[in-house]
Amino acid sequence: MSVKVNRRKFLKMLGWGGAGTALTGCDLPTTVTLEEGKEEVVSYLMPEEYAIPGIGVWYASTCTQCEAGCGLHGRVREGRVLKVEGNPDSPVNHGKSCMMGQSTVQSHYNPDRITSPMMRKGSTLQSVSWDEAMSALTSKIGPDSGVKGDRVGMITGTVSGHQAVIIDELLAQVGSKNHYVHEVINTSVWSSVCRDMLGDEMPKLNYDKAGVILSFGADFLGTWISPVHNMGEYAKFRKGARGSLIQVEPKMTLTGGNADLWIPAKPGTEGALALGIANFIIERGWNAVDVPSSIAKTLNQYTLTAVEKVTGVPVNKIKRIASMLTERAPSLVIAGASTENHENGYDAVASVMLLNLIMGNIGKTIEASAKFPEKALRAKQGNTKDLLLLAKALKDNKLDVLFTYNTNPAFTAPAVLQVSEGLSSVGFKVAFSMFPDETTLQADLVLPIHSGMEDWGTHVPAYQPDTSSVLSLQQPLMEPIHKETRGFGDIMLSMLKLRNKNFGDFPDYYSYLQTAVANMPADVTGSVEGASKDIWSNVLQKGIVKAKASANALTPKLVDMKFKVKHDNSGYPMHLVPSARLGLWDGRHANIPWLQEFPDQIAKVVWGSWAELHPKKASELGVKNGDYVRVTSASGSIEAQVYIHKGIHPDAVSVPMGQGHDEFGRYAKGRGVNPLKILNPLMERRTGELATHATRVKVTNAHKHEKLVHLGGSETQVGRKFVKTISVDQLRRTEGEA
Amino acid sequence: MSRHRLLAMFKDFDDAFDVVDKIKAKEVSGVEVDDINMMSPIEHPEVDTKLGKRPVNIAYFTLAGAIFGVTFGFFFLSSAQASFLVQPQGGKPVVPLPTNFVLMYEMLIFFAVWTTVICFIFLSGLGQKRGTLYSEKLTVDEIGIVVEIDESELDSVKNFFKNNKALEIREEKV
Amino acid sequence: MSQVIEDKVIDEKLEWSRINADVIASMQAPRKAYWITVFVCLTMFLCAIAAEIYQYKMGLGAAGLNNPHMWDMYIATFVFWIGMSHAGTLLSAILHIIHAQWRKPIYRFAEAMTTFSLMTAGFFPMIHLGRVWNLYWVLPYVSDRGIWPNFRSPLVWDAFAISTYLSSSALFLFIGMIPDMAILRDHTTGWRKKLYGILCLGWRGDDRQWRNFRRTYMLLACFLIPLAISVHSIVSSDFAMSIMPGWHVTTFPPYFVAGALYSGCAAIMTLFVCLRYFFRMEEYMTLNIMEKTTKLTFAIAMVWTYLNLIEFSATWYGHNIYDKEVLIAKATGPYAGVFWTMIFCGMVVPFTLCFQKLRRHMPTMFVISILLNLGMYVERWMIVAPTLAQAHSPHQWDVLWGSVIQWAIVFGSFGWFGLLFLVFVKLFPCVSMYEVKELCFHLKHEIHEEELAKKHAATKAAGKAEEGSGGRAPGTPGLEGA
Amino acid sequence: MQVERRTLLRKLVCSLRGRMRMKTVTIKQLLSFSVLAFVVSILPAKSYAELPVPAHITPPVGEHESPIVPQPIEFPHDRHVNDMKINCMYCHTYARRSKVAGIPPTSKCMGCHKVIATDKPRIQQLTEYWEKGESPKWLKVHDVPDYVHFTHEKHIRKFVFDEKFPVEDVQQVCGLCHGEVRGMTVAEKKKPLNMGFCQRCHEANGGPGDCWACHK
Amino acid sequence: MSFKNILENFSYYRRDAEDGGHHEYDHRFGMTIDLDICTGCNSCSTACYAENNLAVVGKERFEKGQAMHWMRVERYWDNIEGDYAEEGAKFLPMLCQNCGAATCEPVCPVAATYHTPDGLNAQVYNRCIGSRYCSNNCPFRVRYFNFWSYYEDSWPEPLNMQLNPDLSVRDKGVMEKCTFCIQRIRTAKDKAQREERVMADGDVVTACAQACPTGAIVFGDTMDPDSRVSKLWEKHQVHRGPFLQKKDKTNEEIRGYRIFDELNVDPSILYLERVRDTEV
Repeated sequence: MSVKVNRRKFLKMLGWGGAGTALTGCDLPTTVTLEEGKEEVVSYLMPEEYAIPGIGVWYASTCTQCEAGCGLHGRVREGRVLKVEGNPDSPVNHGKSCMMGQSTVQSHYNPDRITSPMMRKGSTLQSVSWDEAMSALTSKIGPDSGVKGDRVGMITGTVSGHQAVIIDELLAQVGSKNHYVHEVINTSVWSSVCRDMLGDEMPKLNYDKAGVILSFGADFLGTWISPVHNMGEYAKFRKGARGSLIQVEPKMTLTGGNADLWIPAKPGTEGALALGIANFIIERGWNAVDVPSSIAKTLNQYTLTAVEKVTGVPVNKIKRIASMLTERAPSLVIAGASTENHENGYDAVASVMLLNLIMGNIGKTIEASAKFPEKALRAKQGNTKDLLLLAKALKDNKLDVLFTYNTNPAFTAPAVLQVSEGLSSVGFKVAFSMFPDETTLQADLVLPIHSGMEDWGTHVPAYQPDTSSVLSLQQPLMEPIHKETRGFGDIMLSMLKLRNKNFGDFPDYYSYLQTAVANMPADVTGSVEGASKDIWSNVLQKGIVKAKASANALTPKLVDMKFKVKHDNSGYPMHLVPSARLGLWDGRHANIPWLQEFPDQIAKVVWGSWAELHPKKASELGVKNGDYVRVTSASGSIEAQVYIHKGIHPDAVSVPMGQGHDEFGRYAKGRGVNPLKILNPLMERRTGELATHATRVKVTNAHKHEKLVHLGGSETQVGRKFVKTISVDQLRRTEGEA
Repeated sequence: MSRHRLLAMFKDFDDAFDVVDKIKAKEVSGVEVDDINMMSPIEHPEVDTKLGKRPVNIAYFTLAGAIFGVTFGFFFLSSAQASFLVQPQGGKPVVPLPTNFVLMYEMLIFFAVWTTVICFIFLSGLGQKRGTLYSEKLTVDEIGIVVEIDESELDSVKNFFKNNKALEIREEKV
Repeated sequence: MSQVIEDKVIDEKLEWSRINADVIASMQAPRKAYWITVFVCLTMFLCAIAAEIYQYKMGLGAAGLNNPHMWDMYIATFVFWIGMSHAGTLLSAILHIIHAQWRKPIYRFAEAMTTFSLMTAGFFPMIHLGRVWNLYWVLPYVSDRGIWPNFRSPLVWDAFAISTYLSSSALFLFIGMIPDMAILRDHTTGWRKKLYGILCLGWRGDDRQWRNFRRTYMLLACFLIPLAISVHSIVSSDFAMSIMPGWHVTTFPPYFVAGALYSGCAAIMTLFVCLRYFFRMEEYMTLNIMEKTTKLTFAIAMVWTYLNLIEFSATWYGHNIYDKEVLIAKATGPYAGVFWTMIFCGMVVPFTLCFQKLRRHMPTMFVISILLNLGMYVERWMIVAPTLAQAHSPHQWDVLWGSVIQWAIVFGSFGWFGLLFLVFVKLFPCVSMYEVKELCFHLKHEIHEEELAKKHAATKAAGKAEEGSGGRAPGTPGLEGA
Repeated sequence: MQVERRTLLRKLVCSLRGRMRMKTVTIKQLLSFSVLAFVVSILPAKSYAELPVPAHITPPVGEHESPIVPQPIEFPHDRHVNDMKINCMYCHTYARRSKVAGIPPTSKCMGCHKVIATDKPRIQQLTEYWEKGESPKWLKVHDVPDYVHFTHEKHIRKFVFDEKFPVEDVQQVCGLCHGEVRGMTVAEKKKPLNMGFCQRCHEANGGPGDCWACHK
Repeated sequence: MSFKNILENFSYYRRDAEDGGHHEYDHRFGMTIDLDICTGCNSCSTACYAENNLAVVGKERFEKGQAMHWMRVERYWDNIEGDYAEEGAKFLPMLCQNCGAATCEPVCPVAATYHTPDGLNAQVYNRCIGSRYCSNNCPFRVRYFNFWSYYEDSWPEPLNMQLNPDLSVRDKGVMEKCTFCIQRIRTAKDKAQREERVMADGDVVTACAQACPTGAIVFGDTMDPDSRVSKLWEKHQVHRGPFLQKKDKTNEEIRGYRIFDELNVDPSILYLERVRDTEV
C-alpha cells in the first residue's frame, strides 16, 4: 500500500480558491451571493511541510524568455505558479525583471500550447501517442536507421548549460556537425569585433563607471545583450555622478528615448561618424592612448566636413561629442544592431571600438568578463550566419533529418532565402516545440515540450556581469499542466539512450542534471558548500551556482578597417530598419496576450505592426497617423499603418519585428506584418552575418486609413508639466554647493 | 321627524348668490346660511364671502410636515454618516453640513408636499362616502345649493327655490 | 369676429358645455394619425428596449464609452429631460402664483410633460449604471450590513431630488386634475366612468372642496417652484461639484435652471402646435396664448444666453488653464460643429421670436421650437463631452461619438415620452376644462365690469354716442399680471 | 448501535433525490420511502447539549438552512468529533496558519484507517483513492463569495491563542460560524455567513470595520 | 446611530482635511518614482497585470480606449521645435495616486471608494454600482471601468490558472484601479502580526516596484520615518497634506514634485524630476 510520491507530487495543483474565476459583480439580481457545493476542494495526498494552501511559496528558477539568463522566483500557491519575480541572488538581474520575464506565466499557461505529440500523416499533422512518436523517432535516427551523420542537422536558438551539452552529445553520437544556432536579435558582429580587438567575445561593460556613454544603435535598455542587467547598471550610471547618454541611431529605440542627446545619423554611416570623432580627438591630441600612424593616416580622411557630408550629423555635434568623451572620461562607446547589421557592420563596430581604445576605456569601463570554467556549458550564441548556412544546406538538399528547438527559422528568415520551401525538402523534420509556430507546423514529428516553468535545465548566461561567473538553474515550478508534454532534456536523453549505454543510469533528465550539477568540479561549485547532496539542495534553493572567476585581462589590439559606405539606392531611396522591441522580441512572444497588449515603448502602438516615419517624409508622402504605406524592397513588400514622430531619420522607415505570424496561436496569427520577410539577402562582408539593416526600400502611400490603435490621446503634454525636466548642469551646480 | 337634503340647481352664480342672500335675509325658515353647501363647476372666490368665513387649515399641516422633514433630514443624515463603518471622506468631514443641507432641503419639500396632499384629501372630505344627491349638470355649467332641512319645512323651501329661478330640485332622505 | 379674438386669450363666450364636449371629444375616437404616431413611438421605444437589453447583457462597452468618456449622451439626455420637466412647473406653478390667467388652457399638458419627462429622465441614470440591479443601494435604507449611501455624492442628491420632484409634480398634476376627473366621471360611460370615478376621489365641487383645493394648489405651487429650482441645481451639481474643467463652474445652477426653463418652453411650443393642430384646439390654444408663450420663451432664451456668455467670460478672465483650454477646444476642437450648432440654435434662433408675423405662424413656430429643442439638447451634450474629452490629463484625451446602442436608447427615449404623452391625451384631458371655464367666467366678468365702467363714464360725459356696445373688448390687461 | 435520526433521514432524502433524477421512481417506491421516512423521523433524535459560547466572545447571530452537499465520501464528522473526541485542528490543520482551514491530506486519513475500521464501505472507498494516488474531490460547504477575504488564521489567533483559550475546546470557537459540526455527518452550512452575520460579530467583538479588511 | 453619539461627538465628526481629518492612520503608504532613471520599459505595467488579474481587452476594445492598465506608462514628445526628438521621449508611469483628499471619494453614491486606515484610497468592487462618477472626477484618469465582461475572453483555459486568488476578478459594471497591491499589504501585515512585530520597511513592496529594473519606483510607508520612501519625501521637501508645497529651493537637487498639487488632492506619489543634459 505504498504510494510513490516524488517531487512532482508536491507541486500538485490543488483545487483551492477556485482560481479566482468566480466573479465580483456577478451577484446578478439575486441577493444570495453565497454558494455551497459548487467549488471543488482537493487536498494533498501527502502534505509537504512548506506547502500550505492559501500561502504562496517562492521557488527559484531561470527565465527562458530571452538569452540573458535572468534568475527568477516563481510564486506557487496551491500548486499553481501565479507570478514570477526576479531572483535577488542572481547577479544578472538582481531581483528585477522585464516585461518578457513577467509574462513567462502567460507563455506557460498559453491556451495554444501543443498538448500531444503530432505526426505528419499525409499532409496533415495528427495527434499520436508518445510511443508512436518515439518509435518513429527511433526508426529515423536510431542506431539501426542508417542515417548519415552529416545529413542530420539541428537548429536551435541560443543554448547553454546542460541542454547544450546534451545536444552536442546527441549530434556527436549521430556524427553530425550541423548545429545551427540562430537568433535574429544577436550581437555576433559586436562579439567578433570584441574577440578580434579585445580578445574577449563578451567583455564586461561597466556602465556605472562611465561619465558618458556613446551608443551607436546599441539598445542596451531594450534588446541588447542583457536588458534587465543593463537597466540596473543604467540606474547606477544615472544616480551617481549622473553620466550622460548619447545615442546615435537611425530610429529611436528605448535607449534613444532615454538619451540626453539623440542623434540620427544616416543609416549605415555610424562607422564614419565614429572615425570622424576619433580623427577629431586625435587632431586635438585628446586621445589617452597613442595610435599607430597607419591608423591615423586612415583616419585623416575623416575630416569633420567630410563626416558631416556622409553622416548628416552637424560638425558642432561631432565636436561636442568628442569633447564630451574627453571631458567626462572614462567613457563607454558601444555599438548595436543598427550599426552591426550592415554590410560594413564589422568595420563600423571596429571603428566604434577604436574610440574605446584611443580614449583609454579598456580596463576601466570595458573589462574582461568572467568565463564559466566548464567550457561545454558556456552559451552557444545565436547568430544569423547559421541561418544563411542552413538556408544553403536546405537549398543544396544536404539534410535528411532536421531537429528544431527554440527557434523559428520559417518565420525569421527573409523570404528570399526560401527557408520555408527548403524545409519541405528535408525528409524528416522533428520539432521540439511548445507552440504551433510556422516551423513546427512544417515538421513531420512534433514533440510537445514542457514550458520553462515545468522543465529542468541549466543556463549559463553569455554575458557574465559579475566577477564570478554564474550558472542559473531552471527548475519546475509546478506539475506540467498538460499530461502529454515532456521535458526537452528527457526526450534528448531517451534518444541518447538508444546509442549510449552510459545514459541508461539516468531514469530521467532530472537525475542526470542532479548528478551533473552535484558533481561539478570544486572550482565551479566553490561557492556552494557541503557534500554533493547538499550542493544540489542549496542550488535548488538559491537557483544559481557562482563559479570561481577565471577572467583574463583584455588584450587591446587594433584591426584593419576598410570602412566604406555603400551608396546604392537606385529606385529604393529609403532604409528599412527592422527594429527589435522589448516585448515581442523577434516574434517569439507574439502569442502572449499581455505582450501584445502592452504598447511599444516609443510608438505606443499595440496589437499590430506599424511603420515609423519622420514628419518630413510623411508630409512628402501625404500620410498621417493611421494611414497605410507600402514598404517595398527588391525582395517583396509589406503594408503597415504609419506612426509619425521625430525620433527617426527622414531617410529611414522602421517596421518592428515580431508580428506577421501566419501561425502561432490565436493571439499572434494574422496580426501585422513581418519586416524580416522583405529583407534582401545581403551579408556583412567580414563575418558573413545577415545584414538586416542594409535593405533599401521605397515607401509609397497605400491610400488606406484605419484608426491607429495606440495608447495615449495627446502626444505632447500641452504645457501640463507632468514630466518636469531640469537640466543636468542645474543639478551639478547645486551638488557643488551642497 | 326625518331630515331631508335638498339640491337646487341654478343657471349661474348670480342666481345662486341671490338665493344665498335671501337665505341670509331669513326669507325662508329652517335654513341657516351655515348649512348651505354650494356646489359649482368652477371655483368662484365670491363663494367664500357669500357663505361666510369657513376655515382652511391645510397650511398648518404643511408647516408641520416641513419642520418634520428638515429635522428628520438633519438627524437621519448625520446619524447615518456617524454610524457608517467607513468614511468616504476625500478630505471632507464625516458630517459635511453644506451637502447635508441640500438633502435636508429636499426632505423638507418632500414631507411638506406629501402632508399637504394627504391633508387636503382628508380635510376636503375626498374619498369618503357621500350621499347620492348630485346632478351631472354640476360639472357642466350649473350651480347647486344643498341644504339640509326638516321634513316639515320641505315644501316651503322647495317653493322658495322654485320661486328663485331654481332649474331643478332634487331631494333625498338623510 | 377674427378681429375681436385677436387680442383676447380666449373667446369668453364659449359655452361651458361645449368646453366639456370638445375636450371629451378630443379624448375619444383616436384618428388614424394618432395610431400612426403611436406606432412610430412604439417602434422607437422598442429600439431602445432592444438596445438596452443588449447593453445590459454585454456591459457599458456596448454604449461605446471609454476611459475619459465615462459619461456621455446618457447623462446629457438625462439633463435634457430633467430640463424639459421644468416646463410644467413654470407654466402651472410660477404663472399660477402670479395669476397669469392665460396659462389655464395649456398648463395641463405642460404638467403632464413634466411628469413624463421626469419619468423618462429617471431611466437614464439607471441605463447609465454599470450594475443596474444594485440601484437600490443609493437609497438610504437600514441594512444589517451597516452601510449607507454616500450622502456627499451629488448622485445621491439626484436620487433624492428626482424622487421628490417626480412625486410632487405627479401629485400636483393629479390634484389639478381632480375636478376634471369629476367632469369626466359625469360625462363618460363604461370603463372610463369607473376609472374617473375612482380617480376623482368623489369630487363633487362643493365649496369646502374648492376652498381646500385652492389652498392646496397654491401651497403645492409654492413648494414646487423652489423644488424645481433645486432639482435642476442639483443636476447641475453633478457637474459643478466635480473638479473637472468646464464643469466646476459656480454659475452652473442658475445656468441649468435657465436652460431647463428654456427647453421646457421650447417643448411646450412644440406640443402646443401639435395639439392645436391634431386635436383642433384652435379655440382653446389660441394664437394669443402662443404669442405669450413665445415672448416668455424669448425672455428666458435671453437669460440663458446671458448666463452662457457670463460663463465663457468668467472662464476667459480666470487663470485656470484647464478651463480655458476646454473652452477653446469647444469652439475650435473636434466638437466645434456641435458647439456652434448650439450657439446658433440657442442664441440666434430665438431672435426670430421678435417678429409678430412669425410668432403667429404655427408651422414656423413648430420648426423654430424644434430648433430650440435641438439647441438645448446639444447644449447638454456640449457640457458633458468636451470636458471629458480634454480634461486634466492630456494622455487621456479622446473624442467620442456614441455608439449605435447609445443613439438607439437616446432616440428611443423620445419614443417612450411620446408614448406616455399619447396615452395621456387619450386618457386625461389635455386642456383643463374647469379652468378654461374659470378663465371664460373671469373674462366675461371683467368685460362686464369694464362695460359698466364705460357706461358710467359715458353717462358722465353726457351726450356722447354709445358705440362701445359693439362688443369691442379692450383685452384683459389686468389679468395678465406679469 | 444507536440509530441516528439525522443521518438516516439525510441518507433517505439523498437516495430519494438520486431516484428522482433517474425518473424511474414508482409510486410503490415513493410510498415505501415515505413510510420509511416517517418511521425514521419519529425515532428518538440523538441530542447534544448546546455548545457553550466562550466567555470572551459575543457570538454572531443568524441561522441558515441549506441543502446537503453530496460529497464523494460521506465523512461522519459526528463519529470523529463526538465519539473519538478528535480536535478540529487535528485534521483542519491549516486553520491556525493560513486563510483556509484545509482538508486533511489523504495520508492523514490513512494514518489511522490503515488499521481502523478497514471493513467499512466508506473506508474502503477512501483506500481506493489512496491506492490510485488521488485525493477525493470534496465540495466546498462553507463558501464565501470570491470577493471576500476570510482568513481562519486571524480568527483563531484572536479568539484562541491570544485569549489563551484552551485549544481542546476550540470546537466552541469554530462552532460559532460552522454550527454544531459534532451533530453532522457531512458538514452542513448552519450559519448564513453573509455580510450582516460577519458585520454584527465584528462590531460586537471589535473586528476591523474597514471594507478592505474583508473585501478584495 | 444614536442621537447621543452625534451630539457628543459632533465636533469630531466635523473635522475636515485642514484639521487633519478624522482618520487616525496606521500607515500611509506612498511611493516615489524617479523619472530620471525610469526608462519607460513597461515592466511595471506587466507586473501589475500579472499581480492584479488585469484583463487583456484585445485590439478592438483597446482601440475604443477601454484598456485596463492600472499602471500605464505615458510617453510624451515635447519637441515641437527642431527636426528631431533630440531630448528623447518623456516617460511617465501613471497609476492611482491614492490621494489623501481624493476627489473620487465624495462623489461615489454608494461609498464604494473610501479611505482605509492605511491611507489608501480603496475601491470596493462588490459595492460599486458603476456610476463612473469617480473616474470622471479623477484628474489623473487612472480609474478603469469594466465596460465588458472581460473575464469571458481574457483568460481562455488554462490561462485562468494564472489568476491571483488573493483578489477577485472583476465583472462588467464595476470600477477598478491601482490598489497599491492591497493583497501584498494584507499578506505582509498578517505576516508581521504572526511574527509579533510591527511592519518594517521592505516588508511590503508593490508588484511594479518589485519588477522595476532600474529601481525607479520606491514604495513604503510615509508615516514610518525610517522608510526609504519617507526619507526621499523628506529629502525632496515634499510633505503629506493637501496644500501646495513650499520648498526651500536652495538646493536644486530637490527634484520632488507631485502632479496636480495645485488641485489640493494630496497625492501619495512623489515624482522626481527628469534630468536631461542640455549641454550636449
